[in-house]
Amino acid sequence: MDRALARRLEARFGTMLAGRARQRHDETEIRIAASDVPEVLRALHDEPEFGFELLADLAGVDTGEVMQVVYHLWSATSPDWLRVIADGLPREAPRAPSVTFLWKGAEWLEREAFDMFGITFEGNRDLRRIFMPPDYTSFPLRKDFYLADDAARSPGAGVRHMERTHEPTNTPDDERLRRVRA
Amino acid sequence: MSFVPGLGIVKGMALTLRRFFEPKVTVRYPEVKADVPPKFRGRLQLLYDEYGTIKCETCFQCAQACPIECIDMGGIDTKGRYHVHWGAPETYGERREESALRRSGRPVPDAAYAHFEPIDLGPVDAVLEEHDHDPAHMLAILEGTQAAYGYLPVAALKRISHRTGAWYATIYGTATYYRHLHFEPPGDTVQRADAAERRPGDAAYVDALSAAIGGRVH
Amino acid sequence: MTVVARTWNRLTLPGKVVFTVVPLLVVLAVALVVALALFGEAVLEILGANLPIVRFAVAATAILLMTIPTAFLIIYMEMKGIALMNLRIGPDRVGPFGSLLSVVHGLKVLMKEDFTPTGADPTVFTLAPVVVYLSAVMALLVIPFGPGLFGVDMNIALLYFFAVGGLTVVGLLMGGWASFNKYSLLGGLRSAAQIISYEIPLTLSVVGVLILAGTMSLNQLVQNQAGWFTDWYIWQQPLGALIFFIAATAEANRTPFDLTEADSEIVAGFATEYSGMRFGFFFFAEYVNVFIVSALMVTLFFGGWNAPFPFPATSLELDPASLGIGLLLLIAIVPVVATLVFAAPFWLLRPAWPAWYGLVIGFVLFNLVAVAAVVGWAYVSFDWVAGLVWFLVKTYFFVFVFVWMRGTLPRVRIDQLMNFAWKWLMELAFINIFITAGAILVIDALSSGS
Amino acid sequence: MKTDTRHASADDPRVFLDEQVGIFEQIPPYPPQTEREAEFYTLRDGEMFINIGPHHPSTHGVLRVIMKIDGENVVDLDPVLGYLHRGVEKLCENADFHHTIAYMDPLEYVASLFCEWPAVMAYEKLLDVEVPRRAEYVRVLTGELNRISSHALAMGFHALDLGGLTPILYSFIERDEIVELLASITGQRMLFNYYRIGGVNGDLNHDFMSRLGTWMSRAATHIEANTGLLNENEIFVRRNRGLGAMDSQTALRMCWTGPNLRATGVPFDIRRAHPYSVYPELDFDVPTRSEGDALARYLIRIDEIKQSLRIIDQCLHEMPDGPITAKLPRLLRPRPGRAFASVEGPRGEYAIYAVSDGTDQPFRFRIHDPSFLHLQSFNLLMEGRLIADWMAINASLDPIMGGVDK
Repeated sequence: MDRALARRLEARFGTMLAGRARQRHDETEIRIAASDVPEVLRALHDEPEFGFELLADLAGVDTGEVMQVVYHLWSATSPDWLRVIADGLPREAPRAPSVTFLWKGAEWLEREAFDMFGITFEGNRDLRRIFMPPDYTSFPLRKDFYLADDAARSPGAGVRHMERTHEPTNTPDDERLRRVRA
Repeated sequence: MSFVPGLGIVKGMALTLRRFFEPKVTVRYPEVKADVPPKFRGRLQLLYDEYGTIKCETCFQCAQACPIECIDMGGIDTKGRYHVHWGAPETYGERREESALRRSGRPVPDAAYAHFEPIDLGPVDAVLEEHDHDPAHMLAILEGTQAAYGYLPVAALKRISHRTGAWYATIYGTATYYRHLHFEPPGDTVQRADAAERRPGDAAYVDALSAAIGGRVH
Repeated sequence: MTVVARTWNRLTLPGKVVFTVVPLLVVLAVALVVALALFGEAVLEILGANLPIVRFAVAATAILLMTIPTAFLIIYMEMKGIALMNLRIGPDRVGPFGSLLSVVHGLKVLMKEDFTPTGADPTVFTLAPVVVYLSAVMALLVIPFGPGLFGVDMNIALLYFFAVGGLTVVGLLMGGWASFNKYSLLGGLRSAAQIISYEIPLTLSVVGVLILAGTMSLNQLVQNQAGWFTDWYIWQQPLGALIFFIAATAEANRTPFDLTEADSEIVAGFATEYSGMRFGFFFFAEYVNVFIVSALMVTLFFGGWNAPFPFPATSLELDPASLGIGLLLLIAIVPVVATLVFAAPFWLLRPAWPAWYGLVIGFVLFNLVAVAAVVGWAYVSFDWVAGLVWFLVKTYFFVFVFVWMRGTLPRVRIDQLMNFAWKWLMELAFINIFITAGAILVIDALSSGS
Repeated sequence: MKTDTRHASADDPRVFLDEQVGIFEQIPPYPPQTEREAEFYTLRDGEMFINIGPHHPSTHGVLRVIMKIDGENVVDLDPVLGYLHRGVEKLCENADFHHTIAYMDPLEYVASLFCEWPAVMAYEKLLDVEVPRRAEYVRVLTGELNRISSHALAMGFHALDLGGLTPILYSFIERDEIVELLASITGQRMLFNYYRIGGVNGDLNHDFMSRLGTWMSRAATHIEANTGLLNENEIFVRRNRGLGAMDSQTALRMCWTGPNLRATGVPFDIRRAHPYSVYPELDFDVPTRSEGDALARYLIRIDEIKQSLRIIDQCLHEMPDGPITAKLPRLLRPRPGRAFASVEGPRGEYAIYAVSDGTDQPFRFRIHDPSFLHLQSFNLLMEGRLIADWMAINASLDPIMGGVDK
């Protein structure tokens, strides 16, 4: 746990952070708004006191209420993984800015998040399906998409648009929608 | 890469020529069986405890949980009887198919089970009709079947399973739980005694075995 | 009639050809035998008068029949040789040491479905393997296997060889184009580029030999190299031989120049869409080509059918007829006695074995000895047997070198391949020609001056 | 009477000749969705598409690449993924914590342990479990063995994709011995399913130790001899030198990790950069090369094999006695939270991001695979190259499609 990193982050980004920087084991976590992503990540990447030059992972998360984009960064200046959570993307039309201007390799990671969650990354030049076929219409890793056993009841209802279309807006009220109580 | 062009190629060719004459590493499979590690997980088998007794209690929980019903129960059950309930391995495919069909809700032909001792299924059907094919009355159905046949033939259990929709494993579990239900024809004990008479050496062995595992063979 | 028509319709195109040609040949052969029996003298006279034609017909048939076992043998050599280099065992199930596996492969190829892809040009698609195979077989005609063992003794044999050998590329291009497949097309175009480029260094590399020998007849070339192995052209033309070998590898589409059917790049190149016997023709043609290229290498640079040393002139004056009735007795008794003699040690030393073990071993040993004796007698008595043996030994050594290279080397890239041909091999071949010609001039000047 | 009952079939060339238009596949079969896609699918004069994969001999699985070629020159290319997509992340979100470990194996089917490892590490962070030291040593030992087997295979396939038949079989001799070794403690040759939350599934046994000793005594010399087949071979070196060269800054921008990044000169190795397990106690080097081309990526794997042998040797000497699993309840219900764990695999960084919501199943389970990120650099690496170069570059990147497609 790198306390100094948390202090530096809070000092540098101040009001941009939603809450304090959380720390557990070897991870430091900050939450920011989606609109602040380019600014914060550019600062983390460019400023020598941070120097987070390596994007370890980019993941989409569906909490059941909102969407998140989670970035994991590595830097030689800190022994911790830095987790940046871009929080509060609406589930109806999740949009986040792309980070391909910093890491060109994030292009496919963002394509994957788009494919699985339907998160639109603005600024990604090639945002299309990557794993699922191009005519697929639903987003499999969302919490309202069920596995094959539940497929008959799920709004996704199978694979091809000739069967049924998935409308992510009408979320079914189901006990399976679990929430992160963090 | 060396300064002499082609030297690397010559070196490589020398290596392959040397290997040409070296002993080979291939395992000639059908003649030589490969080593199977003790923890090998490629095949289902029953484990033995440190006394050499089989660990399986024939509780049928695994067979009930198996989604494609491919698990076969064989061995000595809690009443000390040896059974292989599913029959020959060659018929596993048929059984899987039948299992899938049965769970799909469609009627299933039971021709696949003709290799069990053929019985007249009329009495079972009568018993089932009497109880309205209701799996909730399983004990009553089984008792009726035993009254009709004198014991519970496997083919009859199959029939009950087909008609009521209950899993064979469940029916078997029910049948083994109650002491008054039998799987062997009433003459079986006599036959076993005959066998012991015919091969006197076996009797001593069976007695010893019986003593060793707590008198549960007979 | 309907049955015949239906059967006929079910045949594939090669099947139709085979089923027409085979009865025709049978009828011709029967007619020849009958004619010989009825008018023996006259027929023989006619045949003798047209000896070149008869000789050509017999040679063509023999070579056509020879290609298939040759291909089988080389395929087996390749499977087994590469396997041994890979520390594998290789084929070991069919026949002794798996040697019949390639025959089984041939049968399999015959039985497989022979289909034409939708969109392919059926005529060209069918003709392509025929062209490839024919060019390989035709090139074999001029190769001297031994003294007197050759199809045709042309005075421009070498030129003919290169011309016919270059015909392969037409077949490959036809196959690549007609298959209606992009991989095939690429393979066909690659083969065109590669084979035409390597024709040039290949042809130039033998010019040195031609200057030395002053002839293009392969027979004459071989006879020039008679004597000790130091008389072979390899010692006067090492550079030429090296260039010839490299270019010939490319010409035969062998590793490391097997770009036309690079399996890891363009799947199988021109052969991607071929199946059944049409693929079989491509397959056999490749291995016949390997044989041809090795044979030419031997003929040009390694003395052809000449032994590496002059064999001491011995002749066995055997006249079996002089034994009279004794010959029959000999034939009847010797096998039995020899078998018992060879079996005796096993009976004595291994009493635990059943008696027939020893008998079988004795019989096999006797056969080996007898065959060795017959071959040795033939080797000493007949020129052509000795020549054939040496020729085949040398040729199969080079076949093994091709297999060995395939077992070791990775593949070159197309641009490296072309660069190598045009920037290195061709220049080296020219240098070789100049050096050879200059050396001859100098030697001539010195010898005439002295 | 007409008895010929042959039906017109698709392989009868006469049937469809008139309708040949129908047999050309429309490329792409749907309208382009992005500008990049529209640009890619526009052909200029003399160009054509060629489809490589998903069933192609040298695509290492089911990778599909659509190439735009001009003769033999590759103008542009577009990798198409998803032929092996099984939705493992979704499966894991519907499975018990213990069950998810079994799903990890087939992701990285050449070096299975490296996908299990981050998963169990992430769960251990969620549960605050202390792993016994012997278990950590066993993990490092088996992991490094698996790394050697994976690198040996990568080197062999590199040669195979260049047309060399032999090196792959020499590699398989070493790999076979290693998988037999691992099978003797895990029970399976390929999908080991060996790591458990808080430890490993079984202790080292006598069979394993004796065979490992035999193998270690000859491994270095054998691998050295096998590399002699290719390392100096002019054809191999000329085909790979300068091919697919990548500079370190671009490699970082492309999110490369593992040997491919180290071949460009960046000494980033998670075992050193963000130490986990007992790696801080072990002595090993992080080999780097500066060229960043296919040859460097090939050679650096040989260097890493030597380092892995060193690590195995130290593990055997320093392995402590003790338990091999931590005490844990059967049913795991970690308290809500998030954990990120990352290990250095033979291809790069394998990472798991697990979110727990207090139930016995992970709420979100994210798998990060390095091959996925390496594959997207084809456009940069293939600038002005030939078709045959793609096979060499692909082999030098050494992707595993099980992890790429998840």
